[in-house]
Amino acid sequence: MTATEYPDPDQAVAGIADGATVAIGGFGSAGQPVELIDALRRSGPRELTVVSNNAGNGDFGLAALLAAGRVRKVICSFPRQSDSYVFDELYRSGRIELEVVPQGNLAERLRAAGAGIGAFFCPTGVGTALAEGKEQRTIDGRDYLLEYPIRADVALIKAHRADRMGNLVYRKTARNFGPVMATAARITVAQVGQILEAGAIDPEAVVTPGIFVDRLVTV
Amino acid sequence: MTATEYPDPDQAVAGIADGATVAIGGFGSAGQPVELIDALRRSGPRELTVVSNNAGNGDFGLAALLAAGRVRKVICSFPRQSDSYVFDELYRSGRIELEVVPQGNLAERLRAAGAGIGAFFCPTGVGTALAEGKEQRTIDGRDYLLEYPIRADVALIKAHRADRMGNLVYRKTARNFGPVMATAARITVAQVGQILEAGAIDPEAVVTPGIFVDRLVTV
Amino acid sequence: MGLSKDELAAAVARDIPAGAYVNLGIGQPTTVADNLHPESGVVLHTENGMLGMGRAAVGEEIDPDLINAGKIAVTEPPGAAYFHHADSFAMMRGGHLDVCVLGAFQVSARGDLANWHTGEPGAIPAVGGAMDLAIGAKQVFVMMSLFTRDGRPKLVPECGYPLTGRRCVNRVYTECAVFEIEADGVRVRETYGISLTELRDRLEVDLS
Amino acid sequence: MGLSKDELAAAVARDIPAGAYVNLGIGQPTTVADNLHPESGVVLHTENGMLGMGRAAVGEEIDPDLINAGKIAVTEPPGAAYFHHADSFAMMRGGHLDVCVLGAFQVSARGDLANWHTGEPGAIPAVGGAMDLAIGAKQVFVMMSLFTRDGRPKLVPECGYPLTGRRCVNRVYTECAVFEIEADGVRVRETYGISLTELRDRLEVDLS
Repeated sequence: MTATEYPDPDQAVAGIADGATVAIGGFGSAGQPVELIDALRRSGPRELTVVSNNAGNGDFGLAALLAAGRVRKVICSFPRQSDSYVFDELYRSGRIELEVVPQGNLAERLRAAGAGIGAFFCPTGVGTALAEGKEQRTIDGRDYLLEYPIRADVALIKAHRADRMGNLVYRKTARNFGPVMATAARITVAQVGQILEAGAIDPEAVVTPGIFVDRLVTV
Repeated sequence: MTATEYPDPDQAVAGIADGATVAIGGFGSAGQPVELIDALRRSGPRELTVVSNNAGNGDFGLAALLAAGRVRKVICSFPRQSDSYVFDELYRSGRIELEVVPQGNLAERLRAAGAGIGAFFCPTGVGTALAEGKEQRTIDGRDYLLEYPIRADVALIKAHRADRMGNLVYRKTARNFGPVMATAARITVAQVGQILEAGAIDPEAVVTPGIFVDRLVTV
Repeated sequence: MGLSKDELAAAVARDIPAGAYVNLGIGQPTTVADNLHPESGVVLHTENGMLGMGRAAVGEEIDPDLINAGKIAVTEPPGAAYFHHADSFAMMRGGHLDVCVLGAFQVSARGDLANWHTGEPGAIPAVGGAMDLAIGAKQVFVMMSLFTRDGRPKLVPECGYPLTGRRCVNRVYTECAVFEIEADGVRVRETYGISLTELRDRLEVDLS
Repeated sequence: MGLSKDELAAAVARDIPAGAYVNLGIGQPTTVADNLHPESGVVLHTENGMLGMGRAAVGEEIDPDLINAGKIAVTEPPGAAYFHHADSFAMMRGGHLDVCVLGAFQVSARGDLANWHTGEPGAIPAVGGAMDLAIGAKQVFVMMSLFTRDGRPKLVPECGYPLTGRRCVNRVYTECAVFEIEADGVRVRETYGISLTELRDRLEVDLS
């Protein structure tokens, strides 16, 4: 169904249940939907599984959500950063679960969820510790591991602009995971700088077509 | 390696060997790289396998290549059209081989080739005649068939404009298979209306980044 | 008695929710578009790479680069978006379309669909996007005449023609009746100028 | 004796062919960029979604939406292109990059790479794009010191650290020598201020 505009982030994230899997866009701070994450933290669901490339920077946005004790598990490629002290402390004290996924698999598994792919054979990680427990197969002389989709209940993403059809464009490398996460979630919430009239975004330059966007909010 | 500009289509398609697999863009006539196909026909390789959505219209472009007896096999989703008489005649007289692939599988198998995916489980075609001989698996209660990549030696595609970095933009629904075929081929040849200076295409609106384009020619 | 083709298209259009993303198959399903009111906000998908597809183009609007899946020239209303074929079919196969409307040779009581191939020896097989459409949308509506020209039913216990997809049809619109394909059987939702008894007589399918 | 870090970066840069598409890993490999001449036409890929990445941004050029994989602000030269993460890693994993330059804890004589995890009990695992980079590029160059601070070799018969990728390294650049990892063993291409005999003494790997 076409996207609905919400007056503020709190209303845009309403209804996310305890235990939900939430995909959160961003690569470090670039593209991180901080206002939506803050609203999610205020709205109070617990025991969340967060799918995101990193596990929070400093004490804002995703890090603040972790600090508030709302997250049971993080699925990410790179939790450890110079300023990931909130996650580090939770992890070392055994208060958060971590699933480390190679960055390309994270992106491709989200894409697979959005594209109806049941599983795919991928060359990344063969012969490494991350191959443990995975089905391996040799195809045309090359070894692959079988990887499964990552589906999310909700995706929180940040885009540059939307039009009223929900079509999105992003800004530079802040695009990163937003477009794939939008396809992988049952409900995609996008915070944008501006919502324009239909027709104001060049149809050739749309990155996320409106079909993948359920809720829009200007921040 | 960055794209090379060629003075004419004949030089742009030089060196395609007998027996090559050639992916040819287009959906019907939209996006069909007619000038490149004509040059390929003039250059003379035989026993080609052509991967394309259709099997030619009228007696130009792809249909003319078939009529010239250069194609051993067509891999496509929809050979039969109101004006596909060249293919129809070759097929009925047993002079061309046909592999029918559902359109979504054609696109996704080309994408898989470009993305390094060894194979993928896909829901299309389960329980149909096109499932014969394919590995089937139930994942999370849904049935899937295992599909393999389609790799091409050469892709011939048509885009609207290029810049000197090889970045491409397309025009409306003529985009169709061009972007995925460009990723699936060892050598991608793009015919474009215009080659612009680097920087003349908005980096946010590039559809095919130059890394997927080897040869460029203005027609 | 029975619905005309136009009335049938209108009946399908009435059941498409406001704001839905919809793919209309080639042929008769295309006529549903003419019965959708712009204020319903229904967004049309065409698998050759466009969302927000407009009506058939006329005169100077015709642009060979802007066509639908049936290769008919169409228009680009404000708010459209273009994408490549893999993205377009990912959209479809990933279950993002709300409704897909397809024609059919036959539909079985279990919702199996046969609409791509007559299976005749001389026929050139051509599947196009039919199998992807059949399994992709949240709801698959079939639009067809209930009987062949020589009077044989097309809603059948088992499809005789080669299948396009298994258990994928949710609803069948015909000139005589609308059928819901449910887990426990076929339910007649509406009839047009024919009684349920008469339908039961003419079909070999259990109807409730 | 031996190459300085700057000289090592310059040595790697000299071996990158004109017009190549290249990904430079986080840390030391990044310094290769400063040694690439613009006229070589080398195009840099950053896995967070950009081709044609420019140099580090300074002053008012700094834009938090325009960063590299190390989360350092960079610039956008003419001819750049942005794409999303799945497309970016498809590009890498599909074998489209000509060269990838990575740092390493260890490289084995067979070309196994260990650069993502020390395996220490307290360490928080974080793989990022390392495993994708290791298997994706047509050629993988490693840039590292040949010995640890306490003098143990990092080019080894078998990696002791957890692997990033198997048999994926083609060439190893160190301050002492450049090594080619070939199907039949390790070949020393160049030495810097050290003799082949001395290298053989200090490494447990057969060298030719």
